[in-house]
Amino acid sequence: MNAADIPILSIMLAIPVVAAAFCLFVRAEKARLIALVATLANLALGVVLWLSYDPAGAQWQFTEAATLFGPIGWRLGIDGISLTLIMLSVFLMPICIGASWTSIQKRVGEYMAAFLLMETLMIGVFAAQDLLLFYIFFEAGLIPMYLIIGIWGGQDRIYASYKFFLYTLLGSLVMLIAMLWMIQFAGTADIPTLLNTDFPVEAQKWLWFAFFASFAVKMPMWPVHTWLPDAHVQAPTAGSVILAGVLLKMGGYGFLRFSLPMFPEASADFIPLVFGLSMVAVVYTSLVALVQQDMKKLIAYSSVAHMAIVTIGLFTFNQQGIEGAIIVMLSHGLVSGALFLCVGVIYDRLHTREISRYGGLSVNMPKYALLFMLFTMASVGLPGTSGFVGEFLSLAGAYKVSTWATLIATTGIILGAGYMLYLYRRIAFGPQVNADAAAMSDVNGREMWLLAPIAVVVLWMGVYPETFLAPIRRDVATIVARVERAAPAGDSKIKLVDPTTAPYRVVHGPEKNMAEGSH
Amino acid sequence: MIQLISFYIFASIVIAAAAMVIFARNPVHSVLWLIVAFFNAAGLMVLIGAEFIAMLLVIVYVGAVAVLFLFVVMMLDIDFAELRAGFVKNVPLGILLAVVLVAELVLGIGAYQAGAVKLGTPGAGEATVSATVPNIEAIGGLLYSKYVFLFETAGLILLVAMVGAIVLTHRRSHGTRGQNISSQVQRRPEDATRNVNQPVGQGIEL
Amino acid sequence: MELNASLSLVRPEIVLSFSALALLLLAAWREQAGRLISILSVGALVAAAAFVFAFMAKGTDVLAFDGLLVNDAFGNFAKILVYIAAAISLIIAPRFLEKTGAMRAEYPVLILLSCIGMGVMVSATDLISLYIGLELQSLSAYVLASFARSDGRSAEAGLKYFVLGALASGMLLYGASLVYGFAGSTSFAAIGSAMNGEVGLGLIFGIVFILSGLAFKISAAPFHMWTPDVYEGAPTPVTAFFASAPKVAAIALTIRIVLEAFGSQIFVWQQIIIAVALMSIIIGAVGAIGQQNLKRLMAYSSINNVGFILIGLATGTEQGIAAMLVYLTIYVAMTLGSFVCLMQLKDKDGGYREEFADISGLSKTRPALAAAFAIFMFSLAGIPPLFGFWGKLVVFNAAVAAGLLPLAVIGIAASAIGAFYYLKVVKVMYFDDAADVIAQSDDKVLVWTGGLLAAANSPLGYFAIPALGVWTAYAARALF
Amino acid sequence: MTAIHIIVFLPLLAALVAGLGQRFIGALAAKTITTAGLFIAAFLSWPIFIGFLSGSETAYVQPVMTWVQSGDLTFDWELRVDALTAVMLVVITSVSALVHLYSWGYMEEDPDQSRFFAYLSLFTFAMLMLVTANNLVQMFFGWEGVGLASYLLIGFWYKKPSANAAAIKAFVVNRVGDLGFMLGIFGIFWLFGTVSIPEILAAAPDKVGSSIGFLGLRVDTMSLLCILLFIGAMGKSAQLGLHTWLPDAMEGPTPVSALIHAATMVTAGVFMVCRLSPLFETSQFALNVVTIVGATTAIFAATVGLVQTDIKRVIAYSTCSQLGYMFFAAGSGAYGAAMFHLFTHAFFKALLFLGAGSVIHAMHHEQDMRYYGGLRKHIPLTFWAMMAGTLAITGVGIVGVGGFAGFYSKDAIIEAAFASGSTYHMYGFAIGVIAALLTSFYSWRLMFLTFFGKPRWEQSEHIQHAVHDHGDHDHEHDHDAHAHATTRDGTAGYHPHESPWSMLTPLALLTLGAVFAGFVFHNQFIEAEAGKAFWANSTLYFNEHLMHAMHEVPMWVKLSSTVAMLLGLITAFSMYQLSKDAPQRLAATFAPIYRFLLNKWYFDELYSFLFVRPAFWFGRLFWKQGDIGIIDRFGPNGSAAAVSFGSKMAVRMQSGYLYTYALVMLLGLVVAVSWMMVRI
Amino acid sequence: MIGIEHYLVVSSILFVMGVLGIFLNRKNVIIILMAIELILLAVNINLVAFSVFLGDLTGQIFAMFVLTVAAGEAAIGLAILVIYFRGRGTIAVDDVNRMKG
Repeated sequence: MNAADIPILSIMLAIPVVAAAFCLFVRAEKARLIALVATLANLALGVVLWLSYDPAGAQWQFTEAATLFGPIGWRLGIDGISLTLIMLSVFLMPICIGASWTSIQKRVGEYMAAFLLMETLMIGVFAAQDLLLFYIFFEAGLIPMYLIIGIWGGQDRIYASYKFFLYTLLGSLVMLIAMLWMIQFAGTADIPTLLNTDFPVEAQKWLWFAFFASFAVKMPMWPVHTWLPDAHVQAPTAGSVILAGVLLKMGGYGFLRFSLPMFPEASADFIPLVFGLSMVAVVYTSLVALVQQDMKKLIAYSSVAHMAIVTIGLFTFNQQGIEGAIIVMLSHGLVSGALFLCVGVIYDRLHTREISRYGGLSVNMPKYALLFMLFTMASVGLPGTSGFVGEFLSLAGAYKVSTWATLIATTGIILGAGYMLYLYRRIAFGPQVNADAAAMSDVNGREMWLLAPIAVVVLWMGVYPETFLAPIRRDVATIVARVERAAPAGDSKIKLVDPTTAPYRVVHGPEKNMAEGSH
Repeated sequence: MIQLISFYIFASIVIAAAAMVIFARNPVHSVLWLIVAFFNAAGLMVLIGAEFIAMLLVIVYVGAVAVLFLFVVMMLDIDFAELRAGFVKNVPLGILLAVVLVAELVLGIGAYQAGAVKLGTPGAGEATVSATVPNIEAIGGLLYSKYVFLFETAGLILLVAMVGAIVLTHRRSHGTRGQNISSQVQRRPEDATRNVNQPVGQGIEL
Repeated sequence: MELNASLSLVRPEIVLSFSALALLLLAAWREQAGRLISILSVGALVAAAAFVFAFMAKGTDVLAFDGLLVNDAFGNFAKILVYIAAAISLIIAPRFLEKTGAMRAEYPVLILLSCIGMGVMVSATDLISLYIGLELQSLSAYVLASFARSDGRSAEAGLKYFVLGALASGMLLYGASLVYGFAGSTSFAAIGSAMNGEVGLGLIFGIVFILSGLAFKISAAPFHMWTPDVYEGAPTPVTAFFASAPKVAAIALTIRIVLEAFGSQIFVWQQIIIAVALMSIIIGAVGAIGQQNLKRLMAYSSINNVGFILIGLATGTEQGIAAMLVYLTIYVAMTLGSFVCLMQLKDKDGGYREEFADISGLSKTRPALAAAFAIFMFSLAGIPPLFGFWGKLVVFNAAVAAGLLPLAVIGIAASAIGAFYYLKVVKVMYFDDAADVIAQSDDKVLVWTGGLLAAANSPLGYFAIPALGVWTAYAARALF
Repeated sequence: MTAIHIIVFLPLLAALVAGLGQRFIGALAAKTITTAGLFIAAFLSWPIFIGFLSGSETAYVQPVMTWVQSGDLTFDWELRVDALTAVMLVVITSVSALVHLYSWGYMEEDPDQSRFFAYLSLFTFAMLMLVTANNLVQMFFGWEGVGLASYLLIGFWYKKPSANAAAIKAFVVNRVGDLGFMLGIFGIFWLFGTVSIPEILAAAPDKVGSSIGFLGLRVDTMSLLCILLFIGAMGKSAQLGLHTWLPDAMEGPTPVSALIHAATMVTAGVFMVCRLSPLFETSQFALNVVTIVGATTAIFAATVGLVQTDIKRVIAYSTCSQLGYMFFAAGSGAYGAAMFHLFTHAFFKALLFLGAGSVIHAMHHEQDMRYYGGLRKHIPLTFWAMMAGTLAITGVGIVGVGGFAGFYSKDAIIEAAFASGSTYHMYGFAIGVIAALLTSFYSWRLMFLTFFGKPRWEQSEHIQHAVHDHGDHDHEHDHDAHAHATTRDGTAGYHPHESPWSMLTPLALLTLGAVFAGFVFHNQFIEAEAGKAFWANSTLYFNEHLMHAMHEVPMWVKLSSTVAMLLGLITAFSMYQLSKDAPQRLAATFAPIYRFLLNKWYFDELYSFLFVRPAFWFGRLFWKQGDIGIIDRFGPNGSAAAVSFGSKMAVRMQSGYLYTYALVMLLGLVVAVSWMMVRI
Repeated sequence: MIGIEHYLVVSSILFVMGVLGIFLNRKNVIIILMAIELILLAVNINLVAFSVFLGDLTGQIFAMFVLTVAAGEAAIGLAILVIYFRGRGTIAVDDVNRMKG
C-alpha cells in the first residue's frame, strides 16, 4: 500500500494548521484563497484516503505512532467509521469556506484561520487512536467555535457562545476523569487496546455515565439540548454548517467508539435511559420545531430530533441499528448543513431569519426552491435520499430491541414531515407577500457550487448507500460482536405454536386451497 | 511554692497587660502596656531557667521594638481624640471563635491538668541541655556552629528590614538644605572666588 | 559534617547573598543605576541557577548544617523554577517601574534577597530554617508590595499583606512551637519519626497551625483574603513576581514539610488539603467572576490554580507531587505571561490600564497582544490544546490514580466555573466593540517575553512534556 | 436493458430532462419528451400484460442495482414482473400517458407547465417502482415517491394557500399510514429476517398462530404484521380515518386528480394488500379488519358524496368509496375481484375526472355544480364521455348478458362478499349494496346537476370574472344588452366551449375502457379457471373456490346491486329533474344529518381538535415552558445565576477590611482545629 | 511545681489575645502591629517552655530567631505604616479598604 508509507493523516492535520497560520497574516482576499486551497487540498487527500482504504484490510489503517509528547502518544489511525466521518468533514469544509466567501467581511483572516483549525481538530477527533489525544482534539474544538460564534455571530452571540462553551465543557470534563481512570486501569491510552479491555461491570456504569455526560451534550440529547438552538441561531452560516454537520457527530462517534465497545454491559443497562430520552426528544423537539418562527432555530430543533434517532440506532446493539445510525449521522451532516446553507442564501439577501418575512420564493427563486425542496425531503427521510436509508436502518434495528421506542421514534417521520413542509410552505410557497423577499435573486453560481455537490451526495447516499456502508460494515460488525454478550433481548419475543394444535386457520399455497375447497 | 506564686503573678500580669494593649484607647498606653507584658514574660522565662532568652527579650523588645513603636506613634501626627476604640460588627463571632480556640488548645493539648502533657523525646545531640555548660555558652556554641548559616540569613533579614525601611520611608528632601561632603571637598578656590579691581565709586556687581 | 562541605551545598544562596550585597553597594555608589542593577541581578540569578545545575543532587540527598537544609533534586528543581520566575519578573520590571516613578535600585536587590529566602525555604528540612527562609522572603515581599510608595494602593497593599502575613507567620510559628514541643525536635526527619503511630492532639494542632500558615503563603482559601487586594495594589511587576516565584517556593515548602515531617499522619493533613483545595478552586472561580480589575482577576485565578495544585498534594503520592511540579511549571509560565500582557496595556499618555473596560475590543487594535492574552486565558482555563490543559490533566490523573475520584470529579466540575471568567476576558477582547484606549507597545522586552511565554503555552509546549515529565518525576522521587 | 427497464426508467429520465432542463429546452420540448416517454412506456406495457393474459409470460425479477446491505437486512433495486405487476403497468402507463396528453390542453395557459409534466412523469416513475418492487422497502420507496409527487402536484399552484395546505395534509396524513407500514416492515424483518416479498410469503404460513410482543402486549403475530401494513394501505388509499386528505387533494389540477387520486396512487394500498395476499390470508382477524374498514369507508364516503357540491369532491368521495369496495373485496378473500375493480375503476374514474376537468375547463374553472346546468348542449362530447363513466361506475348492466366495466367488477365484489359467508363479510355485502345505491344516486345527481336542466351560471364568480374580462375587451358597447341576457337564461352571457382534441382524445380512449374493460377482461381476473391460470404468475392469492361460490349465490344477490343502482337513479332523477325543490326540502327536514354529511362527519374538525391544535399547543408549551421555562431556567441560566450569586457573596466577603480578612483566617483555623477535635 | 501546662495555657491565651487584637480593633493600625508582637511573644513563651522542659536548647535558639525576625518585622511594619500614613493621613483600620471586592 503506497498510501501507507506517507503519514497521510498527519499531513491532513498539518495542512489546515499551516494554512491557518498564513491566513492570520495576509489580507482578506488572500486569506479566502488560502483557506479554499487548503480545504480543497484536504478534500483531495481525503479522496486519496477513501480510495486507498481497504475495507477488507486491517481494522486500523494508515496508522502512525510517534512519542513526540511523552505520555500523549501521537497515534493516529482510522477504521471505516472514522473514514466516513473524516470524509464528511473534509467534504463540508470547502463548502463552508465558500459559504463565507462574501458574507464574512470583517476579520476574514482570523475567520478562515478559525475554520481551518476547526478542520484539523475534527479530523483529529476521528483519527486519534490515543485516548488523551482524542480528548485534546475533542475539547479543543470549543475554542475556534466559541470565537466563530462570538465574533462573527448574530445579535445574542455572547450568550450563545457562552452557553455553547460551558455546556459542552462541563459535559466533557467528567469524561476526562473517566478516561484517566481507564488509562490507569488498562495501563495504556491506546484506543484499540482499550476497545478490547473488559472493565469491571460495576465500574463500567460510572465510566459510562461520565462519557454519557459528554456525548449527550454534544449530540445533543434531550434535555441537554438547549445550547444547540442558541448556538445555531447565532452562529454564522458556515458555523452552523460545521456545528450541525460535524460537531454533533462527535457525540455519536463517541458513543460508538467508546461507550458501546468499552462498556457493553453498562450500555445495555442504560438502554432504557437512552431510549427514553431519545423518545422524548423525537416528539418534544419535533413539536417545538413546529412552532418556531426562526428558520435556523427550527432546523436546530430538527437536528435534535434526528440525533435522537442516532442514539436509538446506536444502542440497538445490532448491525442495522448501528449502521443506520452512522448513515443518519452522515446524512444529517449533509442535509442539515445544506439546510443551513439554504437559510444562509436567503439570509444574505434579506438579513433576517424570520420565516414570516419570506414567502413565495418559488416564483423568483425556482432553483433555490428546488434545492431547498430536495433537502427538505431528505430531512423528512424520503426514500431515495440519504435520510431514509439511515432512519430506516436505525429504526429497523430498534424494533429488535423495543417496539415502544420504535413506535415513538417513528412518529418522528410524521412530525418531521409536518414541521419541515410547514417551513417550506411558509418560505417557498404561498403568495409573495413581502416585496423585498419577492425581489431577491435566485442562487448564483457560487451558491450553486455549494449546494449542488451536497445534493448529489444526498441522492447518491439514498440510492446507492453501499458506497458508504461498505467501509463501515466490518467495523460495525466488530462492535456488534464485541457487545454481543450484553445485547438486549428485545420485547418482540415470538412464541411459536405447534402447527398440529394450532387453533387458527392455516392457509398457504395451493394445496391449502384444495384442502379448504373440499368442504 | 514561691515559684508557683511568682508564676501566677507574672502570668496574670502578662495577660492583663496584653488585654490592655488591645483595649487601651491611647496607642501610647498600648505601647507601655506592651512593655509591661514583655517584662513579665521575661519573668516567666527566668522562672524556668531560660535567663539568656529572657534578657534578650527585654533588650530586643523593650529596648528596640517598643521604643520603635513609641517613636512611630509619636512621629505620626495622629489626632488621638478621633481614635476612639470602636468595635467591628462581627465581634460576637470573633470572640466566640477566640474562646473556642482557647478552649480547644487547652483541652486538646491536655494542659488543663498537671502532668497530662506528654512531650516528645528529643534526640541526644549538641542541643541537649547540659548541667555543666551555662545556658548562654551552650546557645552561643550552637548558634555559631550548627546554626551559623541561619544566623547569617537572619542577618540578611535584618538587612532587608533596614533596606526596606529606608527605601520606603526615606525622602529626598528638596526643600531643605543638606550637606554634600563630596562637593564641599571637591570645591576649588577658582570655582568660588573672583579677583576684581574695582574703581572707586562705581560699586560692585554682586 | 564539615562546615565547608555544608557551605558548598548552599553555593547558590551564597552567590546570591554576595551579589545582593555588592549590588547594594553599587546602588549606594551610583545614582539611577536601577536598570544596570536589574541586569546584574538577572546575571546573579543565572549564576545561581548555573550553580544549582552544576551541583545538581544526584542520587542520595545530602544534608547540610547538621540537617537544617538538604540538597536534593526536589529542592534543585524548585530553586531553578524560582530563579527563572524571579529573573523574568526582573526583566519585565524596569520600564514599568520607571514609568510609574517607583524604580529604585533596591528593587532587584530585594528580589535577590527574597530569592535567597526562597532557596532556603525549598531546601529547608528543619522548622527553624523553614521559618528563616520564609521570613526572609516575606519581609522582602512586604517591602516590594508597597514599593510604589507614592501610590496609595501600593501602601495599602503592603499594609494588608504585612498584617495578615504576620498573623499567618504567628500561626505557623505557634504550630511550629507545638510540633517542636510534642515531637521533641525541629528537624523534619525527627518530627517524621515522632509522627509514626498514635499521636496526641498537640501534634495534630501543630500540623493544623502550620498548614494554616502555609496556606496563607500560597494564598489558598480560606487564607487567601489578602491576595486580591495585594495583587491589585502592588506594582504590576511585583504582582507578577508574587504570583510566580514565592508561590513556587511556598508550595515546594509545603510539599516537603507535609511529606517529610507529617508524612505518616496522612489522615490528618489530607483532609485539610482536600478541603483547602476545593475551597480554593471554588472561591477562586466564583470570586473572579465579578471582577472588573484584571489584576484582581489574576489574583482569584491564582487562588483557583493553587486549588488545583493542592489536589496533587492531597494524593500524597510520588505521582501527585510530580504532577504538582508540572502544574507549577506551567502555571508560572501562564501567570507570568498574563502579567506581561497586562503590563503592555498602556494608554496613549503612557498610563497603565488594568480594567476590563480598557481591553474591550483589544483584538481589533492589538491583535497579537489579544491573541497572546487569549492563549494565556484559555491555558489557565485548562482548555486543550493549550499547555495549561496538561497541568490539569496530570494533577487529575494523579488524583484518579490515588483513588480520590470524588475530589477529582468535584474539582474538575468546578474548573468549568473557572472557565467562565477566563472566557470573559476573551469575550471582552474579541467580541466587544473596540474601546481603543490601548496604545501600540514600544517595549520590545515585553513583546519578546510575552511571545516566548505564549509559545510555551501554545500547543508547542507539548514538546516539553517528555523532558518535564522526567525532571518532575526525578524531583518527586527525592521526597520518597 | 429490457422492456421493463425502459418502462420504469424512461419516465424518470423524461422527468429529469423536463424538470431540470426546462430552462434550456422550453416548455414544448418538455411536454413532448414526457408525453412521448409515457406513450412509449404504455406501448411497451401492453404486450407484457397481454403476454400474461395469454399465459405466454411468466413472472421474473430483473435486478437493477444493489441498494442496501446491512447485516442480514438486504434489499436491492430490482424490478419484479408478474401478472399483478402487469395489470398495474398497463393501468399506470396508459392512464398516465392519456393524462399527459390531456394536460397539453388543460394546462395550456399555465406558465409552469413543464414543471407540471416533470412532476407527472416523476409520479409515474415512482408508481412504477412501487408496483415492480420485489421487496417491501422498494415498495416503500415507490410508496413515498408517489406521496412526494402527489404533494408536489396538489401544491402545484403553490400561490394558493389552500393548495399548500392540502398538499401538506396529504403528505402528513400519508405519513401516518407510513408509520404503520414502516413498523410492519420492521416487524416482518424481525420475524422473517428478510424483506423480500417472495421469501416472506413463502415463510409466512409457518408463523401462523404464533404470538409476539408488541408495546408490551402479546398479540397474534400475523395479525399484528398485517394490520400494521394495512395501516399503510389505509393512508395511501384514503380509508376511513386516514381519508381526510383525499378530498382536499382536489386542490391540485384536475389531471392530477384523475391520475393520482383516482386511477393509480390511491389504489396502491389495494395493490399492496393483493401483493401480500398470502400474508393476509394467514390472519383471519386482519382480513376481517380489512373488510370492515373497507366497507365502512365505502358507505361513509358515499354518504358524504351525496351532499357535496364541488364536482371534483363528489368524484373524490366516490373514489374513496370505490376504494372501500376494493378493500372489502380483498378482505373477503376475493383479491382477484379487488384487482379487477381496481383495473376497471382506473378507467372509469379517470374518465370521470378528466370529464369533470373538461367541464371545469369549459366553465372557466368553476367547480361548484350548483352553478352548472344544461351543459349537455354546449359540450356534448364531454357529456357522452361522462355518461359512459357514470354508467360504468354505477354498474349498469344486465345479469347474464353484460354491461359496463363497473357492472362486472362491482357485482363481483358484492357477490364475493356474500359468498364468503362470515358475519363480517355479510356486513360487507350489505354495505356494498347500500353503497351501490348511494353511488348511483350521487353519480346521477352529478350528471343531472351538470348537464341537465337550465344553466345557473350567473351566480358563479368565476363565470362573472370570465364574462367581465370578456366584456371589457370586446363588448363594451352592448353592456346593457348583455346584462339583460344574464337575467333571462342564467348563462350570464357565457358561452362554454368544448375542450381541444388533446383533452378529448384521452376521454375517448378512456370511454372505451369504461365500456369494455369489464367485459373483455373479467374472465382472466375473476373467473375461477382462467383467473387461476392468470394469477398463478403472481403473488396474488387467488381463491378459486370463492370464485366458484360467487357464481352460485342466489339470484337476488346478483340482482341486488342492479336494483340498488336503479333505485339510486330513480331517486336522483326524481329529486333533481322532476321536483326542483326536493333537495332543499330534504336538507331542511333532516338538517342535522345534512350538516353532518356536509361537514364530512366532522372528521377534519375532530382531527384539528385532537391532533393539529394540540401539536401546536404542545409545541409552544414545550418551547416556552419546557425549554425556556424549565430546562434553561434551572439548567444553564439557573446555574449561571447561582454562580453569580456566589460571586456576589464572595465579593461581599472580600470587604476590604483587615479585620474581616483576619476573621476569615481565624474561622478557617478554628474550623480545622475543631474538625480535628471531633474526628480524632 | 510549675509544669509545662502552665506555660501552654498562658501562651495560648496570649496567642488568642493577639489574634483578637487584630480583628477587634477598628481604629488604629498600630495596635494591630502590637497584637502581632503579642502573638510572637506567645510563641516565644511556648518555645522557651518546651525547650526547658525538653532539656533541649533548640527551642531557645528558635526563640532567638523569632525575636530577631520580630524586630525586623516591626521595622518594616512601621515603615509601611508610615508611608501609608503619609499617603492617606490616617491609620484608622476602617479606612484601609480602598481595595475590595
